[in-house]
Amino acid sequence: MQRIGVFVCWCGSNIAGTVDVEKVSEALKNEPGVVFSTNYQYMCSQAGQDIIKDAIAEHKLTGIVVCSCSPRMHEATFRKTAAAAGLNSYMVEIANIREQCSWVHKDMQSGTEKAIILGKAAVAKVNLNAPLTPGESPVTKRALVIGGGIAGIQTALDIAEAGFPVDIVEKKPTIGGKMAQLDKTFPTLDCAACILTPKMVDVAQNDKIRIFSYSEVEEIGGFVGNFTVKIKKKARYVKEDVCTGCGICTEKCPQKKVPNEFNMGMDNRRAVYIPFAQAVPKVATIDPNYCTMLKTGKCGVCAKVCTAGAIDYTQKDEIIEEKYGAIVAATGFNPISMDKFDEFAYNQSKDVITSLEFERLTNAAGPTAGKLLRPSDGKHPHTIVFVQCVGSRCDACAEKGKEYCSKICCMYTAKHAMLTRDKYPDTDVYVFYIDVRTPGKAFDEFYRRAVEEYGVHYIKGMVGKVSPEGDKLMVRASDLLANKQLNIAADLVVLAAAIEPDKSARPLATMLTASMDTNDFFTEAHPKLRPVESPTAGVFLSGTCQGPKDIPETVSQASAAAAKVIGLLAKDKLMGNPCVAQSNELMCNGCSSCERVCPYGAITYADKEFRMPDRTVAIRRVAMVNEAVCQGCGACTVACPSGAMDLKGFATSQIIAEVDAICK
Amino acid sequence: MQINNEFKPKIVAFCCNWCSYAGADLAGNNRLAYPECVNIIRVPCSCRVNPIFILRAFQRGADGVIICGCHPGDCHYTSGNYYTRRRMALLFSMLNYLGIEKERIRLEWVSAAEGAKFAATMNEFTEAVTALGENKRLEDLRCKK
Amino acid sequence: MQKITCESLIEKACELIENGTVSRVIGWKKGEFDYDLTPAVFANADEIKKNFIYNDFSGANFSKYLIKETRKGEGKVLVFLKPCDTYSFNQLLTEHRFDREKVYAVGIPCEGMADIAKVKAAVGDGILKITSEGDELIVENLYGDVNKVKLADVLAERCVNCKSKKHTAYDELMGEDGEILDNNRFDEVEKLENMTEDERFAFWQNELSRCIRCNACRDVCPACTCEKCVFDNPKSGVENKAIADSFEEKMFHIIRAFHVAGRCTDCGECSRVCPQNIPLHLLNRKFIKDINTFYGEYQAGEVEGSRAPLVNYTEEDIEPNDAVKREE
Amino acid sequence: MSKEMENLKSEIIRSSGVNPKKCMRCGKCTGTCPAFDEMEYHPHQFVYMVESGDIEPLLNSKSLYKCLTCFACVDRCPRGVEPAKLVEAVRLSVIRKQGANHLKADDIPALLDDEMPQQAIVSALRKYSK
Repeated sequence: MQRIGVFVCWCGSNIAGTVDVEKVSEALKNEPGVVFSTNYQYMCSQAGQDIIKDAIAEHKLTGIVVCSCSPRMHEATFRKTAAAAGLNSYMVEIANIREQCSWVHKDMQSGTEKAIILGKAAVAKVNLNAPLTPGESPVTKRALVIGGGIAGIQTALDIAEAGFPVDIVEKKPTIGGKMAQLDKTFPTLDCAACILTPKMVDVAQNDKIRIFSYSEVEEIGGFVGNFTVKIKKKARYVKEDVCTGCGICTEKCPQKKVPNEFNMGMDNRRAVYIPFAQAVPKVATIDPNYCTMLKTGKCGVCAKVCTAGAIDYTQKDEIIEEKYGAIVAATGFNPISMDKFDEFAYNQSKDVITSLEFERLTNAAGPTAGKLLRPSDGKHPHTIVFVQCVGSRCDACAEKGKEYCSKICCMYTAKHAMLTRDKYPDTDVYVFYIDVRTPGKAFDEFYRRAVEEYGVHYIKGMVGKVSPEGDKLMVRASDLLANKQLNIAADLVVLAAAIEPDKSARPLATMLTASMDTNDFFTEAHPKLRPVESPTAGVFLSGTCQGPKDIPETVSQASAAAAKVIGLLAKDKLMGNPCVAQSNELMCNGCSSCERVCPYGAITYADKEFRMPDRTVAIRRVAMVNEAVCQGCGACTVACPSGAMDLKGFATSQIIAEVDAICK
Repeated sequence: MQINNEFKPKIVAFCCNWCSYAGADLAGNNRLAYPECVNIIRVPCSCRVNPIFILRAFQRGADGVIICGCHPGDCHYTSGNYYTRRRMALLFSMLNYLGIEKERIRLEWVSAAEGAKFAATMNEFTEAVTALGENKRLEDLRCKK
Repeated sequence: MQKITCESLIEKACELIENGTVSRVIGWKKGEFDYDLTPAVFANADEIKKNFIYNDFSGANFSKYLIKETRKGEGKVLVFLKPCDTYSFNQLLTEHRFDREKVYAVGIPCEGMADIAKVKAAVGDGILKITSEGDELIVENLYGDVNKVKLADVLAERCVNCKSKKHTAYDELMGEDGEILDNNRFDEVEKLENMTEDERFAFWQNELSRCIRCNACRDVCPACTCEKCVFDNPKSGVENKAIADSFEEKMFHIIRAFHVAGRCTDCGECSRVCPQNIPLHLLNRKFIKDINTFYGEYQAGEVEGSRAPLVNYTEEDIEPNDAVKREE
Repeated sequence: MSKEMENLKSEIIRSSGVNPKKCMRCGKCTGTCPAFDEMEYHPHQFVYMVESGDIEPLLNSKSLYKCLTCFACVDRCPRGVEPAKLVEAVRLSVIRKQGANHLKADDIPALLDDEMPQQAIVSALRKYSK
């Protein structure tokens, strides 16, 4: 039997004004288990807390009920008070007689009656409380960042800065991601490479950061603080630690006809390649799909020219297993495929390009060495049409494109238009828009400059059709404000293709048991208050894998994710919430209902041996709760048909005791 | 004055800790009155509410039971209230099928910001239950004192 | 179509036990009368030849027996599954309730089972012997009368409204497989839904007040396979053995039906075994009907591993308050 | 909006199955319309005018009969609004009201010329005759 103390707070006149506190403490004295009951003006004050502490010692209390304000206000306070007096913090229950009684009722008599009922319910619950100890689990002080774009780079740098080791897994041969492919960045127009590559070098030189380039995550197990991850290092047929990145092999390789993905396939690279000059790690990679040596066993030119002896045609995929305390998803985005948008003639004409291709066309390291030339004939285009919202803001039922706004297109299109007019004032630039969306620091000013200073023709309306005619592209579009249909003979059409999460995100989310929305963007733990955390503890989100973002936003989210990771890794032990689910093995059916409703993947199953009544041994599948992962929602307790699942702190018996006390 | 003879129902309200309980607190902060007969039981999430609790409350003499949770999509635990919604849809429909007055049981989504909605809901629900009178169909006579 | 006879099943069971495929056979054994067959486990061919019975009253669904039986001893268990039984079989597999490797399932076609209450209603009580001849039952009684009654006229309710003659799981099939059938199993539910609240209450008050809390419905139910039932657990808040007054049995039946909601295959065993003839299947079917209308057609046990509607959701599910409203 | 227009609007929306509220006013339909020059009101205007209940001018406009029913707007609309179906529905409401037969099969040979596409003849007959 518990020895319960009841402490009724007046809260000045906040409670005492509508509730007869004397009567309440008197009435609760007679409840089962109650050995002490008192009231005081301000229970949360030092003096009030001392009353509680003294009573715990004097009356050897095993549980206390504080009738006061909302537990959301002072539950933590009174738990600390109890702990200071040597009582388990979870032996404290609060009866909310202020917010849910004295403040909403006017009549003293009925207010007092209700306060007594609420007090009785709390007493009934405490009678069934058991001391709870938060589970502790150690923290592996190493973080994993999946994706080596600007988001992953920034997150890794910030974590390393705080002194924790970080690994970056990047599926491409180099880190840098999409930002490395960009020419200039809005709205300041500084060169992307100039601000990105120093960061890439920082990453390479930081002894806390390891880069697993040309690698993919194969398997993730464990939970917050204790993830075990298998990383597949794909064979690049070049010894990473031996290769000096001199690039001789990439010049001598006889296989010259490999589409260069870094330049969006607008020129060719060799079968052995370094994606771009500032690649990190600056190590060559042999593309097994094109290498003659790997395909037919005849060639071997690169091995002959390599003075360092780095080429190794026998290299195999390697699996590395590592433990991590936290994982950051930074898998980034891709422009969507234009295959379904026949009306823009993307697949018919080389001169219809996406914006990312346009970036490469204007980049000094691109296929045209920075000169804006048409891909088809290398001529300078005089009329350029930019089409916005291609595949963004589409109806869900339309089956092509995405429902969301891709967010970055308005600004980069303004940038492209402006830069084109700046470099080639003889060019006519048209931008067809539905809305121009420029919320952001110095964004609208930027767009207005494109219109006012650079004379870009912004036309409200959408392009309906692009048809190649001779060496021109006939663009038929509407000008909604003039209620006119326009026919423009363009030399180049640039499509602002919608962006979508990288294809690797979905399988990764499954491995992480992290949730995703219907568009395959990772879901955040709370859309406003926890935007860089996944609902799965220990998993954080950085960059466009969570939603469309521009670079500044990505970087700030990357740093925010890093801050969260640092906060986690700084702890030696993780104290869990002790109010977690608990499975009673004897009653568990092993039916998996609980597992299916658990949003956190906290439930696993094991085959256990049970002695049967006839002394034989039977093996049964039973559920086990990982207390470090469980957040204590209780969905499993109701899904469980046998009632084997219970929730500590909100046990079935406790809630029923409250129901009974109220309904009595 | 007939107030003393007037039927006063007993109402149990299950409120999720993160939204509806906070909404109830906000109603308190704003001094938005609702009847004394509403007694709140705090649960971590509306998905913790087992149909057994509801039936137990009726059995023990509650005249109305209301379950409050975060709005769909806003669950602190991401999906808890979606399960609640399915469970309660089936339970409510079953009780109705058995001839239990459907006004006795209700589910409302109340966010932490909706103090006014909480108070209004409780007023409205109490009124509806009062109009029905005592819960006779679900009560266990042995529990009557 | 080949009619499955008692002899053909005995032959199959003996063959499988003798060639070592299985070590035990779950089957039907003669009860006190020809019509109250009892489930039994046979361990050798002699026992099978002596006691195994299969007739128009072999209604018992054996899926549930596999949980306990597969935990015992070595070797496989042979089970005969009628089409409706295979749904329960699959549902139990979905819930990992027994080891599939330890079972040898033989699917048998079924033309429907007789309901003894209907037989008695047709020919009177005092039945001594029932044999089957073609599509007729030949009933002999105490008084020496011999009556004939068509099987079709005395089919159990669940067989009249048979949902499927297609087996969803088996290792071996005797005879031919059937099809999923159109049926009118929700008609009764709809009739009740169309009554007024007071009429419904009166109907169920009348039905459920007969409940004697014998727990037969629970014990036979292939979905009620909990290691420990909430009604036997003092901590659950519903443990109560006695029938005391109007509410207790309602609480029992609501919770029982809720616990199997989305998992109930509508096998009809609960109504078959109820000694008080309470139409318990009407509670289960209400849930099935609601699930079908609210969340899309779902047949528990049709596909192994399918996700039951109550452990699933969509963001656009119906609101509980509307779920009740729409019936007005 | 008058009661009559409101009824007409809901009838048009119902018979076309089009939800004009989904339109985000991008104008792609109009940008794509091959009959633009012939039309007094353009596809995006149909959508907007039906939604705002300004249907009267549409009823009296020749535009109704200029739409080729080529469905380019339906195909390309990013929001799945299907303007051509709306045009069709407005046209139908006119035809139903008047009960007139605007094109008889016998009249067609006189109208034929080499440049007229097959599709236009078929859809014209569908549109103009009862």
